[in-house]
Amino acid sequence: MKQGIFSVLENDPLTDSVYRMVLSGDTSAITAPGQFVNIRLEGKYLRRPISVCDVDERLLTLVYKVVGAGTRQMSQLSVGDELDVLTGLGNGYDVTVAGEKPLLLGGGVGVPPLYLLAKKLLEAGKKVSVVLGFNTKEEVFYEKEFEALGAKVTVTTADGSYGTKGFVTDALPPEYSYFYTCGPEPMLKAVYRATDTSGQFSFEERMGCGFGACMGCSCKTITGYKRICKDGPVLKKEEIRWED
Amino acid sequence: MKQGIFSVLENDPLTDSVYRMVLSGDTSAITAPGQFVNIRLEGKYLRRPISVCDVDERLLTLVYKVVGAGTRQMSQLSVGDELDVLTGLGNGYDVTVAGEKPLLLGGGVGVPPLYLLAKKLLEAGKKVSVVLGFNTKEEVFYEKEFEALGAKVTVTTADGSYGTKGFVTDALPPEYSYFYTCGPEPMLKAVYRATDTSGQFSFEERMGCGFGACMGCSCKTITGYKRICKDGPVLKKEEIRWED
Amino acid sequence: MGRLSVNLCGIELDNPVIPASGTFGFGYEFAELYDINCLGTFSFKGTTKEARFGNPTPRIAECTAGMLNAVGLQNPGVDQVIAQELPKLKQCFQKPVMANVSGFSVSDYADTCAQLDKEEQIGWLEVNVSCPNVHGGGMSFGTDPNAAAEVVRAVKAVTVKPVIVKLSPNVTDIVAIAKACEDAGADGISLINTLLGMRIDLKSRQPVLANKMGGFSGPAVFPIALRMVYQVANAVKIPVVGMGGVASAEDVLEMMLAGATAVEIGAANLVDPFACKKIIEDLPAAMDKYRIETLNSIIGGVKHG
Amino acid sequence: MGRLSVNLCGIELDNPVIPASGTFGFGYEFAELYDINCLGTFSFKGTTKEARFGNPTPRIAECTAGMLNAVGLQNPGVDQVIAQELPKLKQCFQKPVMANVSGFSVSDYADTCAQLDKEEQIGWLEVNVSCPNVHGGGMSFGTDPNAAAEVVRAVKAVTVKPVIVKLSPNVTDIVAIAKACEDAGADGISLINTLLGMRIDLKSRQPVLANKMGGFSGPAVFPIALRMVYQVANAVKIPVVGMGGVASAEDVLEMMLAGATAVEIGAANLVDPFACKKIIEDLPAAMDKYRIETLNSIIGGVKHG
Repeated sequence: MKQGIFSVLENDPLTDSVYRMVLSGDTSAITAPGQFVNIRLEGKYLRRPISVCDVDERLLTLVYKVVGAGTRQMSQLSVGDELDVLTGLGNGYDVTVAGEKPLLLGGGVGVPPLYLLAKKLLEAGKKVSVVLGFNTKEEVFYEKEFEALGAKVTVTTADGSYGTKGFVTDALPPEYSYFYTCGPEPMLKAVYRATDTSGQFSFEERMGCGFGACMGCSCKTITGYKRICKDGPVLKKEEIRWED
Repeated sequence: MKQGIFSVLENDPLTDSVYRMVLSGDTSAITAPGQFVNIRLEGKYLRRPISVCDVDERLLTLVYKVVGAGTRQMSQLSVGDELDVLTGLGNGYDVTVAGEKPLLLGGGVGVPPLYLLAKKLLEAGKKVSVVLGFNTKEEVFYEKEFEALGAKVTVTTADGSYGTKGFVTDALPPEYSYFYTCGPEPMLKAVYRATDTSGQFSFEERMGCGFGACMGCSCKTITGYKRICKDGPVLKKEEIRWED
Repeated sequence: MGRLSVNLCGIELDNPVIPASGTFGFGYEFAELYDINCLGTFSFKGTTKEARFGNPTPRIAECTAGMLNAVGLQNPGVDQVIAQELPKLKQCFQKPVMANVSGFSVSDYADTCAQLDKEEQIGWLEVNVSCPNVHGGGMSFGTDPNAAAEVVRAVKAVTVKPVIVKLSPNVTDIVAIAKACEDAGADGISLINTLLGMRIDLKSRQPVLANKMGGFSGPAVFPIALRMVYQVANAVKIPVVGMGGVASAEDVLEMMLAGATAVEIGAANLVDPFACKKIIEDLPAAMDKYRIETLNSIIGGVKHG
Repeated sequence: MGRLSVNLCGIELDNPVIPASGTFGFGYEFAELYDINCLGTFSFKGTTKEARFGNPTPRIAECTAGMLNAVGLQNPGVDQVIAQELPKLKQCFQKPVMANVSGFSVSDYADTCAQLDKEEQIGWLEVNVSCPNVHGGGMSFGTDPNAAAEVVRAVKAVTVKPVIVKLSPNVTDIVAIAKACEDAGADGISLINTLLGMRIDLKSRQPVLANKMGGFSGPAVFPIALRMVYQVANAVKIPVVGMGGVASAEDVLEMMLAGATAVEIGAANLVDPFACKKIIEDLPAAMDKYRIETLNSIIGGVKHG
């Protein structure tokens, strides 16, 4: 983990409520796809955790959805504004167990962290399939970006207005070596039931600190209590214990 | 009273700790010298009351001293920044009773409201004498500005490093028709004792609202309880009751 | 009944927004700024049997997201309020107003309330047993269920208008006090009054307030206020008026979900004199956003997991 | 004795800055970021006799200038703390640490404290009779002077190290509780624990916290905390550890003027992991600004008008 000041290079809408922000600063603490950053916003007490969509030596890309006052405030930031950001939070996805044909399943605002993951897997020579699920055509984002990486991309919409009608679980490829997923909890549960390989799930929870100090985001797993922010947000399929 | 958005046109230091800010906005509620404005600052709960130094149809000039976190924040505002300001607060000085040779006595940060007062009295054809008191040479400001208006200006410094050594009461002219004063309370008390005409005193007090609603800044006078923010800040010599 | 209207102890309010006592004077300062008849009602400056100057100054201290006040019930006394303030108020406010009353003895409360009860402009009597800024009275009645109940019984015996008891948050068990007031005949409960707080000036090393301690209000106290409104509303059958740090239409909605029939707004008036007007204007859009048809329908509507 | 040093119950601290229990884990997360030996000490995660998961999530809610938490004393239990956490802590922290203990019965408190008292790494026992987030224990001991005193007596009977009792602000008369603890043999008082608060989510119309209510902390509570520290420090002879919303070196000075011998810092660690380090570094300049020679000299130094 590092604390750093980042400046906003871009901050533009991808859909009605989803924005893409590019920040410049010290990204050296970010070591794995699926990690997140925690952003301090003027006038807000708690930081806002946002998953890393992409990163290089200098630039950090975040794709976030406006869901409340904090993310609305983020969406109003201008180029040149500075942000206090904690980087390198969370365990992230383990890419070493992907096998040859990993499957990535993202729903809505769970799509962004899969981008850096797809990139890393493709760099490692894997054959990557991605299924991106949205409610409706207007909400679709990042289909082209995944394709440009070289992944095989399927889009599903719940209302059938674009791509395959249904949920991500309605578009599973016949064969995959392993899976990675991120999205709302009902989707994660559906993926848990619909998949027949092992895989990794990224979870969301209201956090206090984001770095393991406050126990605000604990959950129970097969292997004991875990802090979503520090021991997660990625849990392996085998350790998940669903609370009804 | 009006609430308006003002933008910063200038904000520059006059001394180590005294700044001059020129704001542009709707100044129509400001009707008398000695009134004040109440400024909302980002992250501060209560507004900051600042006396009006000068005003015209469009521009408002404030001269303020950095004494705490709020005024420090004001001093860091940049040209183009916008402020939420309540204008036209307080009774202000009554210029109709000045006689022909009014005397203006200002101490330190009590100097600014006398500027607009001097201007109004000179416009009305009065012969205006001004005594400005400071601790030391480095703290002196606005001597030239009062002279440029056409007032007869005497400066005193407590340590004698500039002008007359001593306090404003050590430099009273032999003759004056009436007086107006603003400054720290010990100075006001000294002026009260040293003067032999009637006069008007501008008082300072910690305020809640600044417009008479909260009774936060009440004082006792010969003529009953007064709210410094609404019935003051200017009180006539005859109504003052000093709390020891 | 309009979309925003609620019924407070038998009197319909056009909307639930009520400027709180001590932040709205007797209404004139605000009537110069906007037509205050847009308000549900307002609670006028705390009135006592005799005139009071209150505490020495400084009476105000800045805090993070709030302020301390130690005004100490400055008011012209009930006779003057009736003779001078109510006729003046009639010129700018035509709705029933809420009379806020404090006292230093049970008979003080009863006498003052009996006088105000006869005034036709007055709709409700808000009995303040919770002022933290006066000694030997005020809050001491509001920290003990028996003392609070005694005040309520004495006031109810000499009045016909609805009596709303304003409670202090500076207690271990606010529910016990609210219930004691209900049992004693109170028609409503309003809460919270200010929390007792303090600041020290680092330069002078003295308390900022001449009175040392004062009442803390502002957005900082909202979560504490909301919790107490929720607890009390779930324990009594009489209407609850919620207050404490409310500064937006969303805050009003949250207070009403917690159980408030109406909502008082205090400190916000002091930093933005148009606060109540703006909140009333913002309510319909906020209701649309959260799919609320009528305010009346959401009172106490918080879902229990 | 250094310029920043103070003596807390017979143990000298290099400075009065103490991360508060529940915001600093067992120190490792922060030891990855900076050398935590710069701290006066820290109070480790509240420990109970048995392991606890705590409350369901969400456990955290955002507020203006603060937050609610309803963690509910998640901890591995005292045996694990001694077997696993203390040896790990030894690697990164060489000063005496403050052990924070909670319980659900008087004997719980005594048993857990007796075990921890034997560990040489531990300098003080901070007995938490004020957790608002657990039922049938915690805060119920801290809202009644007799119950609090009973816990203190039981702990003192089985321990030799200084016992500091952490008090709840959710009471009518915190002075009475502090005095009862002093009379029962407590060596120090720490206050305030969190204020009970609540938030409701307007979209779901449910409490934000799964536990409905939670403990409110952050800069919003500072004036309330300062007032209580002042009241308690003026009523007891034992040292007082002040906490509640402290977020800067100036806040530390204000707490010490009010009567605090040392100052705990809680929520600030969660929003800025370097908060305590920065505050320690900022103290000398803040002392210069306010002409403070040594921190020890200003404890309780507020002037009385």
